[in-house]
Amino acid sequence: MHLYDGRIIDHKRLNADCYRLTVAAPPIAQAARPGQFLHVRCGATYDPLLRRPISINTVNRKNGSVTMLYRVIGRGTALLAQKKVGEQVNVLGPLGQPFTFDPSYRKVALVAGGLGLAPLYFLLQELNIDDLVFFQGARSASEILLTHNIKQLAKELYLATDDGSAGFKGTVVELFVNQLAFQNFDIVYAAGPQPMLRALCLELKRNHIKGQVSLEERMGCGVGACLCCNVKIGRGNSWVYKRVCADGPVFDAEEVYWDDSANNG
Amino acid sequence: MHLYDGRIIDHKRLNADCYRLTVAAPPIAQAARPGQFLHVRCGATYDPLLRRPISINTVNRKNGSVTMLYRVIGRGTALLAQKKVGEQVNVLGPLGQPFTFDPSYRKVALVAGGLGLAPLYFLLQELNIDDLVFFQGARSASEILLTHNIKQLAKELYLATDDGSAGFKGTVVELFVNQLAFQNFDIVYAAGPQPMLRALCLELKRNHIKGQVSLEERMGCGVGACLCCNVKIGRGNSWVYKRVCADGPVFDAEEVYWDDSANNG
Amino acid sequence: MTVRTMVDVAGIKMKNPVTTAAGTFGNGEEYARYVNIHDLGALCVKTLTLEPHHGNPPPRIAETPGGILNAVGLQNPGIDYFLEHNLPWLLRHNIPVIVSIAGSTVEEYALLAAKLTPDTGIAGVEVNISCPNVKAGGIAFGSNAEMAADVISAVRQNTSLPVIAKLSPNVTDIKSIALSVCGAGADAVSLINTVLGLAIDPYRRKPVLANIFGGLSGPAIKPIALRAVWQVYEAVEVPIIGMGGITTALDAIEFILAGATAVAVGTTNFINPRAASEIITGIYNYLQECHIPDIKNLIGAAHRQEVV
Amino acid sequence: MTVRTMVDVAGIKMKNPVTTAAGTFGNGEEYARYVNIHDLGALCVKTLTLEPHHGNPPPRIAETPGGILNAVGLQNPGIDYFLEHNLPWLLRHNIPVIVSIAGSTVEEYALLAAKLTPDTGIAGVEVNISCPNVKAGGIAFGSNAEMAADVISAVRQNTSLPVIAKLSPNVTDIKSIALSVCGAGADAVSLINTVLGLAIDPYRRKPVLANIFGGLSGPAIKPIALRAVWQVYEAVEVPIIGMGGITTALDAIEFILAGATAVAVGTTNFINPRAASEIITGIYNYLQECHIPDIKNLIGAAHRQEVV
Ligand SMILES: Cc1cc2nc3c(=O)[nH]c(=O)nc-3n(C[C@H](O)[C@H](O)[C@H](O)COP(=O)(O)OP(=O)(O)OC[C@H]3O[C@@H](n4cnc5c(N)ncnc54)[C@H](O)[C@@H]3O)c2cc1C
Ligand SMILES: Cc1cc2nc3c(=O)[nH]c(=O)nc-3n(C[C@H](O)[C@H](O)[C@H](O)COP(=O)(O)OP(=O)(O)OC[C@H]3O[C@@H](n4cnc5c(N)ncnc54)[C@H](O)[C@@H]3O)c2cc1C
Ligand SMILES: Cc1cc2nc3c(=O)[nH]c(=O)nc-3n(C[C@H](O)[C@H](O)[C@H](O)COP(=O)(O)O)c2cc1C
Ligand SMILES: Cc1cc2nc3c(=O)[nH]c(=O)nc-3n(C[C@H](O)[C@H](O)[C@H](O)COP(=O)(O)O)c2cc1C
Ligand code: FES
Ligand code: FES
Repeated sequence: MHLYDGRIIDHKRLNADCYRLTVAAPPIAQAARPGQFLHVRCGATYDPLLRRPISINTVNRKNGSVTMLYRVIGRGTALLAQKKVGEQVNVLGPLGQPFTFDPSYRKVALVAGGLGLAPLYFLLQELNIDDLVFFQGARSASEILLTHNIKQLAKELYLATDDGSAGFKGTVVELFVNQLAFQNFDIVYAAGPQPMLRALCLELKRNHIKGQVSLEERMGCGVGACLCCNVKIGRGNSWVYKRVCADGPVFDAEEVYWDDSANNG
Repeated sequence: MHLYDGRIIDHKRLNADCYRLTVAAPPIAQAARPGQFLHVRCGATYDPLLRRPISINTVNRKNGSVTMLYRVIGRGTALLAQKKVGEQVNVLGPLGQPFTFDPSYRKVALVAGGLGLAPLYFLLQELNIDDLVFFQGARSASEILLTHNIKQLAKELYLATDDGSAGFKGTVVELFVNQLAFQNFDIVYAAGPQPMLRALCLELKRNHIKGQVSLEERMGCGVGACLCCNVKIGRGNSWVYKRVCADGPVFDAEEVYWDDSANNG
Repeated sequence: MTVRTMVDVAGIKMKNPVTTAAGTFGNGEEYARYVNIHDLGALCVKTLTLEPHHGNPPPRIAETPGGILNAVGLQNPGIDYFLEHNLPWLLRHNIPVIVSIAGSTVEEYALLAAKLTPDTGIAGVEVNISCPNVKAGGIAFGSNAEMAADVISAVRQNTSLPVIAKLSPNVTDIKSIALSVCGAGADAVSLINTVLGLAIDPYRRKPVLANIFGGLSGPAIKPIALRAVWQVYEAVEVPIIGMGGITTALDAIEFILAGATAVAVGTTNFINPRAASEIITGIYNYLQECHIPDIKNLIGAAHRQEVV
Repeated sequence: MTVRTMVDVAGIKMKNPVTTAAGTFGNGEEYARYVNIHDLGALCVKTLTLEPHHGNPPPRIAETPGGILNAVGLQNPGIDYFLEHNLPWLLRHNIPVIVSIAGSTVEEYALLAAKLTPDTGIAGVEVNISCPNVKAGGIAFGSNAEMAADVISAVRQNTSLPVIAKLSPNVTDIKSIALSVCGAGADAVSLINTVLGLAIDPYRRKPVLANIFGGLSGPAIKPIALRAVWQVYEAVEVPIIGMGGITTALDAIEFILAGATAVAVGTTNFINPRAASEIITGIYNYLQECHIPDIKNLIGAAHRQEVV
């Protein structure tokens, strides 16, 4: 973990509200593993006060840079979007537990909802496995990103959009479930909005498929000290609070305890 | 008075901590009178929260621009200094009561301490009078500004620096008082730090010379509503609180009531 | 979709829920070129006392993170001067004018209230009880439930106008103060007044304000104000005017959801003189965008939803 | 010029006046790679209870202007776990360790205190009295002078370590609470704990925090904290640990000038994990720059200068 003032070496707007930001931060680029995130200082004043957690989308270990993909949601990301190449941005990381891989896995699915794409693309790059299927979901075609890059690395890429403007019309989880009729996966890695992950975890459980999901929760410190980012993790009816920032963000799909569901028993 | 988002058309660092900022704001440029100021929004967030009062240094009524000279003191001015040409800055103004001039005045002195220079230079430009002597004081030679421009408009320019690195070694008030032996002024206009204005007001009173001084006080609204910027104004032992932003910043030298002085009686 | 923004605060009919916070909008004249005064739901003036008051020596204001401390000290020309010189201009704008009053004894409050008759054209009286009670050794009236009630009864007995008690947040239990002033006849409550604070100049090594202490206002106190509105909404039946750090229409909506019937814009006027206008427009847009036909549907709505 | 930064808080010898605020620095391990733990003047751990506590459901944090609201809800593994698993690591760093405790009855406080003997290696006990008293219907111990005194007496009678009472700002008169806990045997006071606040999501139309209310901390509350320190300094003789929104060395100096003997860094750790270190260095530099030979010369110094 490093606290680093990185120079911005690239900053591009990708669509209406998504940006790709590349920062020179050699020690972080060296250490980063897929699934980990950076805690980013978006402004320089007390307003907004907190850092913002953003996943690592890829690293370039040769030139020592780290890339993030982010969507402008509120005041923090809006300030970040104003930063120009050459300016510095203070980042803390790499933070959290990465996705883990077992050499026995032969067939892998990656399921990305929205910018859940960001950490899964990094995982795709680092996984040296032939039989890998990538599922990408978005609201519409204009929000589908990195398809060219993904196609080079994945055996197959399936797209889903809410409005049907690209690929399957529906959610990426529906698309994934449809494929389960034809393909068996040893493990499924997923990231995306909470309702999507919840639906996916349910399907994985029903189909007895191993999974790892990257969760999001509002954070204070990002390093495990403040206990602000806790989520329920457990099996059956017993759970404990675990920290998304330090014990996660990646958790076993079967261990995520969904409060509003009868499916934890 | 206008609330205006002006585009920055020029922004230069003049010395270690002083900047000149020119903003396109035609309605303000038209209306501005010497001694008036702008209430400037230095950042875009709640931190810092308040606007900052900055005098109008000059206007260009043809291209509709307003120029300010400012020193970086704290967080507000530091943020302002980061703004780049082409960006916008929100200004409120012109605010306050300007210096006033009576056609019977034949011989005029302008006494500037530090960036008190800013409003007095505007006054110099607007006063159409031959016999005008400009006194400029600063900490050292590097902080003496606009001499070239002043020489073109004033009959004489006298300089004083605390360290003697340019002109007279001492305060601008001492320099001014020395000249009183040789010159009689119908009116003296002054702006600068409070101790300097206090010393000057004393001398003016002692020498029975009319004066107008531009005061500074911490402000809230800048428009006369909050009563945060009040100073004591009066004669003899009676005074009332008046608002620097709306009743001033320019006050008659003899009316400023200096708390810590026996010289109000 | 047309939406309704009208609210009624104890008989004060406001065409929208936005008023100005006492002491932050002068008597309206200073802001009249930025805000169409007649667009406001109501206008509350700077607190008036029986006699003119000089106020505190400068500096009277200090900036703090996300807020300001002020120690203006109730500088005002006295109620009589106001009624004669400032009120006529205000009344010309056809909006409810709320007059804020303060005394240093219960008797002063009573005398002030007696001057505020319906035929003055004034719509309501806001009673600022945050000032120190000189007879009780300088304890603020508003920090004690009994003293607060004494003041409100005295005002209640001396005017037939709607009486709004303005509560201070500098108390252990704002609900009990609210209950007490309502028991004494307050028709509405407004909250919060400023939070007691201090700033020190680390180089001059003394307080920044000549008065040492000041009142904290601005965005920094918004969570404190919202909490107070939420608590008081659960304690009393009367309408609440909510204030404290409101800068945007969404802030105003937060207050209304917490239980405020109307909101007041204070410190924000200093930063954006058009804020009150923009907030009025923003509330209207929010209602449309969210398909909410009447602002009244939102009052206290955050209490009624199950919190997941 | 060499300057002295050592302070003594009721027998706790700190080589500099900077400690960490309970609950904001974990047990130190999380921050050990950013701050040299042994450089700290002291370290205060997250509040411990008798039994393990789950804490509140998420969301537990909301950002507000210049601050945050938190409702962690005293999640902790229980005092016994701490003593066995976390304390040994802390003690290795040769700095005073302050242990924060909280109970929901006076008896729980007594039982907790009894476990904190000098031979544990702990330097002092901070008593968090901001939690609700279950027997008194959920009123926070710290909001009532008598209940606060009861807790402190119970702790005082059950441990020989220095006892620090941590005061809540959510009271009408913090001086009277301070006097009361000192009367009951507190050797020092620390202040302030968080300010009760609320945030509402204007689109989901309910509170942001699952717990509804949260505690406000960070720069926004600095003026409130400084005021509290100033008032308590004038009321009691015991040393004060000041906290609330400290982000820089100059902020720390403000607290010391207001009357604090030591200061704690809280929320700022989240924004700048190196903050505590930087503040320690900054205090040292300030003393040199201003030619002040000993930090003790500054304690309460802003009270002693004539305010012009
Ligand atoms: C481990 C992790 C990885 C993430 N990776 C990415 C990514 O790669 N790309 C991306 O665009 N977004 C990512 N997010 C979400 C991102 O953190 C939020 O979109 C961002 O914090 C919003 O900040 P804001 O100031 O724009 O929004 P505001 O709504 O103004 O933020 C207010 C507060 O809420 C918090 N917040 C708001 N939304 C979220 C959220 N979804 N998760 C956690 N905190 C939130 C903010 O951090 C801030 O404290 C990630 C979140 C987590 C926890
Ligand atoms: C009528 C008027 C005209 C001015 N004209 C100029 C000018 O032309 N050029 C220039 O450089 N400066 C001018 N000043 C001073 C300028 O306003 C301050 O230097 C500036 O506000 C400092 O802001 P800051 O954030 O950098 O400093 P900080 O010290 O961080 O400011 C903290 C707070 O104190 C206030 N403050 C600090 N110093 C002053 C001061 N001297 N007067 C009033 N408020 C102050 C700030 O506005 C802010 O509210 C003028 C002041 C007034 C009242
Ligand atoms: C400069 C200033 C002067 C104020 N004067 C008064 C006053 O005279 N009477 C009063 O009841 N409240 C007064 N207040 C308090 C405000 O009316 C309001 O309650 C408080 O500032 C919180 O709202 P805000 O955060 O939107 O400013 C004043 C506030 C400020 C900032
Ligand atoms: C996330 C968080 C958790 C906290 N937990 C505790 C706690 O367990 N016990 C306690 O006494 N104070 C706790 N506090 C309060 C702090 O110790 C401190 O009193 C307060 O935050 C003010 O300081 P600050 O503004 O520097 O954060 C907590 C504060 C935060 C932000
Ligand atoms: S954000 Fe602080 S523990 Fe996770
Ligand atoms: S700054 Fe508000 S009255 Fe002058």
